[in-house]
Amino acid sequence: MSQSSVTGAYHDKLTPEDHIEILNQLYLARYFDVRLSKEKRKGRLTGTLYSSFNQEAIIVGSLFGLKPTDWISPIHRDVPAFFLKDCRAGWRNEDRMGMSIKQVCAQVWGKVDSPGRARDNWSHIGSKSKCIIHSTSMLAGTIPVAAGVVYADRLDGGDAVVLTYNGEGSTAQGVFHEAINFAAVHKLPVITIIENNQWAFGTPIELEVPTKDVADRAKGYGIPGLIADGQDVLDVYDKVMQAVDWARSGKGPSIVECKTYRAYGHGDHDDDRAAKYRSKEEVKQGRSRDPIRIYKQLLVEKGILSAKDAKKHAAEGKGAMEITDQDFPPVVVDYMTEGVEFAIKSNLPEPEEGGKWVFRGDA
Amino acid sequence: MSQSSVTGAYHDKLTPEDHIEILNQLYLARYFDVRLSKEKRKGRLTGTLYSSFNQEAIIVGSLFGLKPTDWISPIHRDVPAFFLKDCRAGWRNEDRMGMSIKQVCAQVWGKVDSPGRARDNWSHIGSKSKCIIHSTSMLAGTIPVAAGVVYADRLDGGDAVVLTYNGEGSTAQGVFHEAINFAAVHKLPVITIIENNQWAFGTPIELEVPTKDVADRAKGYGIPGLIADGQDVLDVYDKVMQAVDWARSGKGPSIVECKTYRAYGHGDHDDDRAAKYRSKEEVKQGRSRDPIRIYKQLLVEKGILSAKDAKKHAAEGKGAMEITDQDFPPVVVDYMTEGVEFAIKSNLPEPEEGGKWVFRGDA
Amino acid sequence: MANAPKTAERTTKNYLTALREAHFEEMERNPDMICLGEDIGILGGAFTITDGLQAKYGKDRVVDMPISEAAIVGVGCGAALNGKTVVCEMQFIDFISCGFDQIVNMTATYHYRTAGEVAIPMVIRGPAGAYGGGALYHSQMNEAWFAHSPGLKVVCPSSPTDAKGLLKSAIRDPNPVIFYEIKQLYRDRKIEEDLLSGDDALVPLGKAKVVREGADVTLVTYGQSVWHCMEAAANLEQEGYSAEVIDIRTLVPLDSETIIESLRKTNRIVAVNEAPMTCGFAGEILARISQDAFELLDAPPMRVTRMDTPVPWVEPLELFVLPSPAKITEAALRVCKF
Amino acid sequence: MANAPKTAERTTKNYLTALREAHFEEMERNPDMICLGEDIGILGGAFTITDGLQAKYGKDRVVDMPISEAAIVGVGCGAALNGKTVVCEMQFIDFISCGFDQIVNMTATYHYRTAGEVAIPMVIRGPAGAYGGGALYHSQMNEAWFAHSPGLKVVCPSSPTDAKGLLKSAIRDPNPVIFYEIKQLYRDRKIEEDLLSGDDALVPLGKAKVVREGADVTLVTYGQSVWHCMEAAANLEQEGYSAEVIDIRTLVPLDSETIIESLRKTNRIVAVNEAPMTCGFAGEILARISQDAFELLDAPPMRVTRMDTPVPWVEPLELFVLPSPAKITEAALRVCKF
Ligand SMILES: Cc1ncc(C[n+]2csc(CCOP(=O)(O)OP(=O)(O)O)c2C)c(N)n1
Ligand SMILES: Cc1ncc(C[n+]2csc(CCOP(=O)(O)OP(=O)(O)O)c2C)c(N)n1
Ligand SMILES: [Mg+2]
Ligand SMILES: [Mg+2]
Repeated sequence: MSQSSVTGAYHDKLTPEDHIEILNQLYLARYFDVRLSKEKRKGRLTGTLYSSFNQEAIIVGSLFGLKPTDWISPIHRDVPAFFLKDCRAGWRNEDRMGMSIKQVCAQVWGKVDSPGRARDNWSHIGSKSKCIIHSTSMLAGTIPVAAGVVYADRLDGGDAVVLTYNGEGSTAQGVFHEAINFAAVHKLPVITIIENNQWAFGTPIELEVPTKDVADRAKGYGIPGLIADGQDVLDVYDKVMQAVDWARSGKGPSIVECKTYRAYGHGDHDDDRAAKYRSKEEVKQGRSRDPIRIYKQLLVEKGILSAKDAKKHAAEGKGAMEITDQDFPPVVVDYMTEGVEFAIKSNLPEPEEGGKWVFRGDA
Repeated sequence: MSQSSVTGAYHDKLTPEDHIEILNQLYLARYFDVRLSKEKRKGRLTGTLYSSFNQEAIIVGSLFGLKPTDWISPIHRDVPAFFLKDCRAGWRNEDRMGMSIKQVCAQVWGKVDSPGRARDNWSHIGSKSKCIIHSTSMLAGTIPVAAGVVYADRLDGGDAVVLTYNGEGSTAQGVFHEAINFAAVHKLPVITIIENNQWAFGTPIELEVPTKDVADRAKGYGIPGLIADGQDVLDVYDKVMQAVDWARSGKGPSIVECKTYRAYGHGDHDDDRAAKYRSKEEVKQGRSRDPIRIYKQLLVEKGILSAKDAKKHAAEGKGAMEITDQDFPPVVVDYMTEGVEFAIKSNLPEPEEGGKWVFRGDA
Repeated sequence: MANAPKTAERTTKNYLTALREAHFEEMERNPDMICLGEDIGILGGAFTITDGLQAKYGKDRVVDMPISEAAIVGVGCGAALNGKTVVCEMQFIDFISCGFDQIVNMTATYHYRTAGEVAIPMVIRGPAGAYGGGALYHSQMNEAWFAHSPGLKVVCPSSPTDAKGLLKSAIRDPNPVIFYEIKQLYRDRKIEEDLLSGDDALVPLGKAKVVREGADVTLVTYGQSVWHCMEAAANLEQEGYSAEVIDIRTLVPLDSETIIESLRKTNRIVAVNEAPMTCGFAGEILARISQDAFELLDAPPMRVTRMDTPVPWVEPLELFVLPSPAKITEAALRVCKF
Repeated sequence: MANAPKTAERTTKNYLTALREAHFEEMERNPDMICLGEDIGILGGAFTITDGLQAKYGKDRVVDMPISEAAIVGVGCGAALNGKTVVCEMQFIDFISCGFDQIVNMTATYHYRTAGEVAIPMVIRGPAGAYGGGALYHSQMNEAWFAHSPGLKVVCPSSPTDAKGLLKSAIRDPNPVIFYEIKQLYRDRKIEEDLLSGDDALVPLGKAKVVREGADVTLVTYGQSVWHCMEAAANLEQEGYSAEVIDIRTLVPLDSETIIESLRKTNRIVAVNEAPMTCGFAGEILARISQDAFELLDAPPMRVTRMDTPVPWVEPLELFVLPSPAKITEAALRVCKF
């Protein structure tokens, strides 16, 4: 029996092709994560990695129903969002409203072909033309910016919505409150996705959030606070699409809490310590509902995936280190590999670029 | 028939003497306000006045049930709170845990006998020994400080609670969220009084707060959000005491919204403009429920005040300019007059004081 | 600058009116311009600078914001990212501290970290300055925080003509600009001027102005202190010294050339700022001059600033810690007699 | 400073351990001391500085705060007002911008505006500095913002002995202190030292340190740049110039005397800071020296700083904008050859 809680609504309209695409996107998100860890272990990559392992359904499910011209602002744990945005338009389609895997890998490797020319690190990239907001490190800091983006869009007669991604811990920031309060007053199409993975670095949710559900924050603004099973890509899809339609129809902002669990350390530098501050049982439990397994079971039940095909690749239910390339469809491995090879070949920016672009109008 | 919504609870335990004291405190709060306007009109006083006219029941009702060692942090519209705190211990009692009218008037007049030696203006005074927190101008900025004060008190085994006063507009500040979130996580005895007078300077509540009731902000933290009739001193007293007992018993923070209406301009400099941005009808309606009249009616019904005595003084239902000293009990006029005369006689601080006290340990 | 001929036909205008005209003219010129701030719409601003602006351009373009400085800046940044030209008002520049992160880390760096992809045409403006009994939180000049934060231009006019012309230029500039208005000058009749309009009124950013010519000492400053320096120059005249007064007008980018040009004549400099001394902008001027124009200096470069204290409330305290014509005169005499 | 004899018995300790020892010793000494910060308890801090502190002193005294920098500072201020000695950790000093108003307007001014009634014994500390590929938001040195905000002391140690001794003194100081830890030095083995404990370990605030004696030029700085200056001094030696290196250690209050003392010998100065140039602390040093010690200068006072840019991420960009031993050497040679 499927563990999926979903029983209809938006996802009913998805075609079998959509479902296969979603499955492949889940594979791609996970492979991106696994591949980077391996590249780093091989010494081909430096810098901290913030894993979205076990949280892929949130990224894939939240993005799948967006219009190409909708905006997003991903944070440190959402790097796959940069290339998954508008992936439906064709992974290698240069014109789609998302980044290519090459661009994202060039950013991860800190090369000049990164959209940000490697001026700021990790997830701090974006693209105005692709409707992706560039974040800083300061958590929740992009929410007011997102509100401003759609405020301007609405003035211009647009109907774009914006999804901002935030961890549960980030909801304690003052600017989270100021931005959502403003969005609620003006009924702006700002959807705040909360990736509630129970931990903020080394601090458990009880010390960050006083309510059982983070979605309760919505009550303070009189806006919808939806709760999705973050391990169930279709439940995420349904809840986010409810919020999207609500927003696009002018009813205003909402918060969508996606309950999940952080599979590894806060960053890979924290893996060893995380193994101490979180009990084995807790981690085992938190990782027991693999979003890929749950989704494949559902597809088999729906008859969209044959039991045989379902077994072909088994990226689910294993740790990042046990997984091999064989556990992923070739399309996924190939696409990511293109990105990696491109990034490694790409050059570092010229030193002089460090002095450029402080002001528009300068060199 | 009394307009009081109150039907029992905490205020039942108040003695007839308490009721007369409360009435006199209401008179005192109003007289302070009226007298300052007149002093200013006479040219005996400079600087902006932020009137609490028509909002006196919130200050008197919220303070009346506190222990002397409880803390408060008043803002610009709560100046009477500085001397009303622990007034029950005797207005002229030097040892009571509140400021004397002389000290407060010395501050209003900017004289060296102010508790802050006239270094910062208007309501930005306090007293550690009297358990009054010194605020800055930055709205909501004292809420985290208040949380820290009671956090320290609890560490030391104390049972103090703290009341912070804020306008409805100030609840949009980020630090409001950060502080109450922290207080809720740690179940700290922080009571946030919201003086909802419908306007934030020239901005109506609909543009500041997305919910009908400001008390709804509490739902975001899973804490009680009480609503009091801000024109009814006993209703304020009851709701605040509910929050105080809740807090003192370790159950945590709460928000008490007191619904009222700003009788005049934001400050006296705004009186003329306020008459333009607010309709006559609205103002008339907003001032129709005079807290002094409502309370006197109740006391007459209770037989605590004779109809004759009730008529003796008529500070209610008039504008600040129509009211004369005869509309107040002599005890009130005399006490305030002492403060005014003292303040006018008090000296300005020496210029050199401007360079002092940047650091502890300096001159 | 305040000596335009007063005739029946011509009417001079004050600094506040100049700022209001800049708002109306730029809103008219650029349909993508919006204004965000507390009480700027229905009320027309705490000081009436935006009086009538919402009535004319509507609620969507002139927005009464909640009391949320971080959101005012952040929302403005997002709107600018998405094609708008944004003017954010801080009701008093002192409250800019509540939106600090959104300014220095989000807005200021946007063009840099996107390698020039995204410009943020935004002005953050508000009433600033002491000498009015505004106390700690209604008196600040905190321009040095922002001069030290790369990616921000910093401007501070001292006359109606510059207030209008620099604000218009700041609004048209593709970069974020922190714009300091001297509230004590808002309604100062002594400095009223006839104002130009449209493009004729533009005053370029990054150009200092010699407001008084002199040969013995150069007084360099901006804002309210310009008038204190003019008074000091008059005092110095009595003492037989002729002071040149330079209003830098734009702190970032700084027009050092004009200062150095002046030093070729005077070989003496006193820099003045109203803000605290340590790491203030007067110190920045001294540092640049002593490094780049060392050989031009015949006397120690000096600064006159607020003491390293907050701005206290009542007049005797306030004047004790702040620069004054007398203090500037005294410093100038010291370098002149050196 | 890093040349303590290494023998079997004696074990040298790094900068990070020094900071940890300061925490444990002061927590033990003062039962009213508490620590507030993100991930400082259960985790023991992002860099393990508070490792074991909560286990020993409990959840109430070592508090894992929500991600709320304004509340961390504001709650700390309130606790200090009510009798506690408070150490607030910013997980990276860059995030201090999110608590800015509570620092500069609430905490820094408390003693001043209460005419000395209320002191706020509080330290706000955190990892700072570039040269590690931390990019815009994990590399900042933003000390000038606070040096310019009256009521705050500002400290930045460059060695384990100073890290421990200055932190202990900062914790005991009755005033708010912003304490910059150089994260690139946390585990630098080259600078390990033997550490004293208890009161013997105290290093007073407000006293600069001559870390290298020289006769031809004075290099004045703090933090990571101290080591760059030492390297530059070695380079200068090759060129036949002897450089004196001064680590000011405390920016506010500044020990100008030690700098001027040195200038009496060298008559030449180069000031260095890692932060942007404009209104940075190196500029403050030049301003003070050129005003107060003008006659001692035989060459232009120079500064070497970060360009007026954010700190970019990848190494070639980062090193391009930051000070380096080579850039300091070059500047020093120019003043020596002037
Ligand atoms: C304003 C701010 N404070 C502190 C940090 C340091 N920091 C980075 S990630 C993190 C934990 C975030 O937890 P959460 O929001 O739950 O997201 P998660 O990492 O769990 O996905 C912290 C404290 C920061 N980046 N920004
Ligand atoms: C952080 C901050 N922003 C702006 C202001 C300017 N200001 C002072 S009072 C006020 C309106 C406050 O309205 P409300 O909170 O409803 O209190 P009320 O005056 O109505 O009692 C504003 C905007 C301020 N003091 N602090
Ligand atoms: Mg989390
Ligand atoms: Mg109000």
